[in-house]
Amino acid sequence: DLVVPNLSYRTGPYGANGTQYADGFNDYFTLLNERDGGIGGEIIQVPECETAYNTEKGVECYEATKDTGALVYNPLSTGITYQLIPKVGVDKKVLYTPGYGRTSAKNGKVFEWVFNAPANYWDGASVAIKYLLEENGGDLSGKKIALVYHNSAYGKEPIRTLEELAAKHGFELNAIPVEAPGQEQKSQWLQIRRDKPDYVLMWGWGVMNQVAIQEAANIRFPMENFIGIWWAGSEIDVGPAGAGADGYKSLTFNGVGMDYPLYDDLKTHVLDTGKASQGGEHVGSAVYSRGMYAAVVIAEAIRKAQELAGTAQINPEQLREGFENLEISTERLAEIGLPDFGPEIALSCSNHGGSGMARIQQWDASAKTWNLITEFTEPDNEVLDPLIAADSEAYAKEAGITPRECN
Amino acid sequence: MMDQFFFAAEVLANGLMTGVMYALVALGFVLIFKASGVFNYAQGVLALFAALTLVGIQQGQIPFAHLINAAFGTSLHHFGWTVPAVLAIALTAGVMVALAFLIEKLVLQHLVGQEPIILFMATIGLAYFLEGLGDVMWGADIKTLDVGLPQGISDSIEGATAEWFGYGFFIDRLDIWATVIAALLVAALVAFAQYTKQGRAMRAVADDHQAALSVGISLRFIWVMVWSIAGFVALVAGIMWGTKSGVQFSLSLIALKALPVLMLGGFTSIPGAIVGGLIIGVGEKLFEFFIGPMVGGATENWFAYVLALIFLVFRPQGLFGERIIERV
Amino acid sequence: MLDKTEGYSTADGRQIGGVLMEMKNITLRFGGVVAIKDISFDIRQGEIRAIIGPNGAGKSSMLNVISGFYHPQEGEVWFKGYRRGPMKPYEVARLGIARTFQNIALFDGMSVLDNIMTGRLNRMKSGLLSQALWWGAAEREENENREQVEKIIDFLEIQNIRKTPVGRLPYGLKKRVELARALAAEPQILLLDEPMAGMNVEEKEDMSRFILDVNDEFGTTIALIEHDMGVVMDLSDRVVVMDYGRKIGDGNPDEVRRNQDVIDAYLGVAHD
Amino acid sequence: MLYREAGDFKTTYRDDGQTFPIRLDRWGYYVTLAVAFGIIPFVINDYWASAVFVPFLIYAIAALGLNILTGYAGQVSLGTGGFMAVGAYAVYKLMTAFPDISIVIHILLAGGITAMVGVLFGLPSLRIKGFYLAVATLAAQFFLVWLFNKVPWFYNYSASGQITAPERTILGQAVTGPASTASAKYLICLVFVFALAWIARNLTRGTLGRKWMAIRDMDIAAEIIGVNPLTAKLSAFAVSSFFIGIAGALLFAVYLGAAEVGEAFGINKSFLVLFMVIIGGLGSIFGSFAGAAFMVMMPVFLKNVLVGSLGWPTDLAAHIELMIVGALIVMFLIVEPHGLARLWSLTKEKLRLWPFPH
Amino acid sequence: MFDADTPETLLEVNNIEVIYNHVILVLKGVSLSVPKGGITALLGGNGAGKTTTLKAISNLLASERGEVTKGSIVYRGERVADRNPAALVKRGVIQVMEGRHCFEHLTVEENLLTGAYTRADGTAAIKRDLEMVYDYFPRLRERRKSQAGYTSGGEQQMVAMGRALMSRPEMILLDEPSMGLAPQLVEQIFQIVKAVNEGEGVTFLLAEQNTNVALRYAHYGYILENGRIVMDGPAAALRENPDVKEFYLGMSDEGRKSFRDVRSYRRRKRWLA
Ligand SMILES: Nc1ncnc2c1ncn2[C@@H]1O[C@H](COP(=O)(O)OP(=O)(O)OP(=O)(O)O)[C@@H](O)[C@H]1O
Ligand SMILES: Nc1ncnc2c1ncn2[C@@H]1O[C@H](COP(=O)(O)OP(=O)(O)OP(=O)(O)O)[C@@H](O)[C@H]1O
Ligand SMILES: [Mg+2]
Ligand SMILES: [Mg+2]
Repeated sequence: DLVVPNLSYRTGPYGANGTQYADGFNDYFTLLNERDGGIGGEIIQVPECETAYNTEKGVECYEATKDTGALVYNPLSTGITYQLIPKVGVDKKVLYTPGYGRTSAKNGKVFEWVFNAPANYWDGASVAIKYLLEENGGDLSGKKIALVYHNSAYGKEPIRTLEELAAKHGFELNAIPVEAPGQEQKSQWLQIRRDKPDYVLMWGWGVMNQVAIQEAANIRFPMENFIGIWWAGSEIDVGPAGAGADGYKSLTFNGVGMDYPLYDDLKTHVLDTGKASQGGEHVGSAVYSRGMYAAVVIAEAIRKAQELAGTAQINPEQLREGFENLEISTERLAEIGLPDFGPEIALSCSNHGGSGMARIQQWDASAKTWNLITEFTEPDNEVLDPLIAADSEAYAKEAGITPRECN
Repeated sequence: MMDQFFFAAEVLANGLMTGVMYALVALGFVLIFKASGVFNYAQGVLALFAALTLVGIQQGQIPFAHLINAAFGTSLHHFGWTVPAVLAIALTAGVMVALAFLIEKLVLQHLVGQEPIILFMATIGLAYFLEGLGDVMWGADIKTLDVGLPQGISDSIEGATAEWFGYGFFIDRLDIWATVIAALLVAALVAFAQYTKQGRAMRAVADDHQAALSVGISLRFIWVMVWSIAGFVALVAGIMWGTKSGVQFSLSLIALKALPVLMLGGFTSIPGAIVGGLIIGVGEKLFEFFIGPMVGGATENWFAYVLALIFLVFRPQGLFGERIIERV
Repeated sequence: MLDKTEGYSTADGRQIGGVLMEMKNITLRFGGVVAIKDISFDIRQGEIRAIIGPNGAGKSSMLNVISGFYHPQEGEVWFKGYRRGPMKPYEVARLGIARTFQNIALFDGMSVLDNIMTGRLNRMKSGLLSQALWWGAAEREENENREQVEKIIDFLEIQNIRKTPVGRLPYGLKKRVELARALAAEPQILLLDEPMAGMNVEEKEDMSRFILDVNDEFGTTIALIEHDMGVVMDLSDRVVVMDYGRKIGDGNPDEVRRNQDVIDAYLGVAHD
Repeated sequence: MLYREAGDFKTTYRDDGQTFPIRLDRWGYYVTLAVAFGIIPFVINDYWASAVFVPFLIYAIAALGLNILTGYAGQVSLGTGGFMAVGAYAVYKLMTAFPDISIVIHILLAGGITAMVGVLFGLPSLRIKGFYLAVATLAAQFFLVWLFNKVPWFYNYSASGQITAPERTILGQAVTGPASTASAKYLICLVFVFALAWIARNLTRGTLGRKWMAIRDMDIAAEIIGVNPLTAKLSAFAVSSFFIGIAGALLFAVYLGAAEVGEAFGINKSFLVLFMVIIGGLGSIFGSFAGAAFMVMMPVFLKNVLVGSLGWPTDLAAHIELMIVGALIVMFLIVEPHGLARLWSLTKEKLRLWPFPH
Repeated sequence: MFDADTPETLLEVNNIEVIYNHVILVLKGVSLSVPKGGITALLGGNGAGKTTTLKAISNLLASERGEVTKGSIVYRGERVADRNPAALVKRGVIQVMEGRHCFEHLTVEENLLTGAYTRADGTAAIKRDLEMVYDYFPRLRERRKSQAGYTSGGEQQMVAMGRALMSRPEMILLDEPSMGLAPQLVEQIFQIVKAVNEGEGVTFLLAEQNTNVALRYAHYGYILENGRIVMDGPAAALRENPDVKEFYLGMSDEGRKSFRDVRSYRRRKRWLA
């Protein structure tokens, strides 16, 4: 058996989001086990451990599971990720943090054990700006962009990138923090009403998203000029605002809806047999899909690792190799039953973050669906690469790591 | 220049409305504190629990579905009916009374005469319990609450102000409703506490449990009554906040916004809760709006407390709180 | 330079010294309530001075003025020939004024011993570090003061309850512990607010004995409020009588006993 | 003889002031020490260290600190999380600014810095009392968290505002950073706990402790018998914050290794430590330990039982765990409002009377 | 009206034992009976257990972590243990607690009104009784609007008494009513007790340290020492008992002795060891 612990959170302030993610993650592995008998003949065990989005509990979960043969961790929390980064280096476990965590972990030379493909926050910021550039015929100069962010490590992540991009493209950035949990945002949105930015970006999580979208509707901010990061792009986020949320956009790096062949398999093997995590209530939601996508990538890395190692029963080191040589092509995705579900991924020793491609989805309030409105777009690596290099070097220095050579 | 003025006025107006929303939560605290000297930390959770129950009843959710499913392998979730809002509110109020009864029976009764801090801790324990119970009963999903309260910007106010001042004020209709309801609640509660026999008994209980017992006031009755009222106030707060941001865990954290309100208004004063709410609402909004951007923003959490603290240094019992009797 | 005037000698032959403390035209108001109205009197070195009067007359308030807890709107307090400026209660305590309270004010969470030790706090000077490490001054001081406290414990015959938390004690013993705490400070003036309330005769006798012994053996000046006329008349050297915040009588017990105002306002019947 | 003081006569005041007047207690204490220093370090593994022992020891320090303030001096504080953050950020800045100086000194300095901040936020206690003070201390909690989140200097301008503890060694053993071993972490915490508990004991049995308790039990009377409330309260804030600062420093540097202020030192931390103090017993050193042990171990225990043994779904287990924790807290308060420490001493009292019921 | 010869028993305390905190045994088998319409005094030194007895009767021990572990208390044929304190007040037993226990933040008048909490006979009657209490204690009328917390000790005692009277009880348990009162007032309080007892037939059980006054007004007395009843009898007989005279009334053969003289001897005779 192969062990892939699921450090989930189904309670606490972010429990509603965490639940859906964890369900998607579980269900995909259940599907593999049920349909294919695991990967390469090895059943995948997904022991779940509740972290409540709390770093101490996260660490406890990690320690409790790490000696059970765990291969890879995906804690869905930037805070817990920061705790685990130094630990996985010592314990030799893979840490996979798609779309969250420490951005500069993209640099595989410094962060040997950490992977954050297909995209990270800086990619997200850059893709959003790129989208806006396109909307504006390639010119953002003189425009005002506000960033409404969760006042935490997570929310602060994009600021540096956006500042660089502002300098490059000549727009004006105004960062507005919202104290967690973000139940009350009147003054922030009145500021936005006063400053009249052309666009608003949002790095939010939990209730903050819902309130922000509602407040934006209240001040009649045009929803189509309001773009959230992928963590601010789920059905729960737009729900309370009702019709007011129509037209709201968000980034995503995975497909939405249930129009994928894989869901047929999922239905036959998991849903209908009653094996779905939590009764399958959330199947097909945006966050569920993202959890499932994380499982897909991990499963693919396991396959690759088995292939390279020549054995089905791999260890974390071999899985790491698998990740570093991971390639998920368009064809492969289609084969899995998820055509065009995610960007192509090709990782290497030095690149642990993939291409960083993401796309934009838009909420249709009457149909209650997310629609994909752009193709996968590449970030502006010209800006990002130096930032990543600088940040990872700083970390290497602080932690006393000598970056390894990659060839 | 004029614009700045209007913005300030708008922030002020919105601050007042927010303050009312805070006050709604603070009111529940005040009631219980007045009646039992208990600093009821669970008030926020009570609001969450009330809102969860309301939504659950309204949408015909099966309580404890998840637990039953886990135990028996079933996959229940809804009864398949929906309950009209008014009826659901009435039923929820009933649940809150039952809850008050249970709390008295299982917790308070056994803690008669204990020090305030012990009672305070007990309410935190209660908060944990209710938080877990709410989740187990109704699930941890985010739920949308709609009891038919209007939401969104009031067009008539915007129109009217635009006509008068050339600047349309944005006021949320939900906030207007909250203000009206809060005003009614406060008036009713003040009258109750000050001029009725039960109100007097309630204040007597707060002063001295034993003496209250000795003159024949039934602590149980008073407590069940007060907790029921507080449960009802929590329900109102839960409806308002739940309509605004969906019913979910963070709703319980509004208790933390009510605390500075309470401190400023005085723990024992019902009007204080409103006045405190207004001052805090306006203060934190204006500060965040004008000073916030200079210091990096997100000041609201601490500013409310610091503001209250400054008031307290001059009036240690809050604006309207009862004088702290110091005698030897 | 204590004596403003020479002292006097009492009936049983004790020599009373000069004026130790003098209250001059004290007026104390709480909002509309006038608790003390223009009262003057003095307390002499070594005497037992009683303050009596009906309930609500302002007796306790007067003690509170003396111990610096209330600050009178008008009037002056003179101590040892100096005018006392506005002082915080703890500064007053350091001058050598200790007291007991009408509604017992012991520290309920502490043992009898610790309560009494608090009376000696102002004599203990060891620094934070020494205390933290329990080394040198701290330990030495603790043991020295403990010895003094044990003497008081012996004196008041409360050895057997030394380690009991005071919350558990019956009323009468609490009063005794309070007295012990006040004595531990080795005060120059001891203020007692109804030390014998709630006691039966036997206990009052004990208490009287303690008060007399303190006065005698340590030469402590005592001001006491009491409603038991037997006690007041037997123990005190001079008595101030208050009514509605005013002073209506001042003199030795015999004079007071016969004062018609006092009889009307307070005693009801002439006490024998 | 079990549990008898009789036959244990004290001949000096010094003996009488002993910490463990009963022989059996004294032995228990020595045995505990022997196990803690002599056995556990050799058998401890990562899981036990990070799930149980290290957090227990660190929270015991915090609980001792809060107990000094709340249990001994009677000033209820909900600012513990904020003060722990001060300790954490202080030690982070010191560690990164002076890498060559011993981490022990850094931790002590961090305690000292926290003490100063504590005194500052303790000033309102001179006017404000009871729950008003408790709520007022939340001002410290929220302000400090905001400050550390907002001012980049505190987190050395890192992109996300997270702080990460670099590796530091004592006698060649890494005690912070990823390479530190379970027993090294455990031992450094244990040493601090031991020393601080001893200091707490000394302070609370002497003059200062009596001043604190006097202020706690009746502040007016205390002032009238000569306790200066200013120095008494502020010294309580200082000492308490010193302890809490050290706990914060250890929590960050030794236990977590990386921290984000709002998450690691939020209001929940304040409540958690207050819980420990109350469940354990206000005004009791032993209670601080008992409370910390209870609050650290119970969730772990429940989780292991509910998920590990009974195999419940994690979310259900987590929700029910909340209910159980809540119910247990209420139950404990009902059974013995004065905490585990009192429960223990009552048991001893009964033992002493044994076999006679009264 | 009290008929001393064939009294109807209102309250029976049978051999009760009270333990605090599960360990401290305070009452060790106390029995007493209170006749209807009488004034019964419970005397005894500090810590004898008077307060505890009264609290056991009015069922207030629970909030002090005390419990009656043996024996029974029967009021009008009902065991009080089955009733909560509030119900007992409704049934006519009210206690004036030691140490006054006023509601500090309520005004004097509001304090008095809480006494009428259990009454259902209309505001007019309550108003009348309020006037009655003010007539008994004119000082309270003057201070009716002040917060009770700011009144003097004696005033608070009056409030507590008045509050009990307001409930129109059948039986009043008085715990040290004279404590801290001026001599005139002590007499007055007992006069009131007597008046209420005779005029309205209210039964009193009072715990007192002031043995002298208590025995002058009571019909019957019990002496409690160390948690046991050591003596009981009609008040007049107790007053004449030489031991009572010496220890409780402070009289020696030559009449009252001066407190100044007590220091010359140390008497430590105790009733029981
Ligand atoms: N802090 C205060 N605020 C308001 N009024 C006060 C205060 N302290 C005392 N008083 C009032 O002042 C008057 C005198 O009170 P004080 O306590 O001095 O009386 P007393 O002579 O000691 O009476 P007793 O013998 O009953 O104890 C009382 O009417 C009391 O209500
Ligand atoms: N809550 C309590 N916990 C523990 N012991 C108590 C408690 N209350 C009273 N006691 C003890 O019970 C005994 C009897 O106390 P009680 O108050 O009944 O005496 P009393 O006769 O009323 O004395 P007093 O005349 O001093 O009021 C005392 O020894 C006291 O220490
Ligand atoms: Mg007085
Ligand atoms: Mg008594």
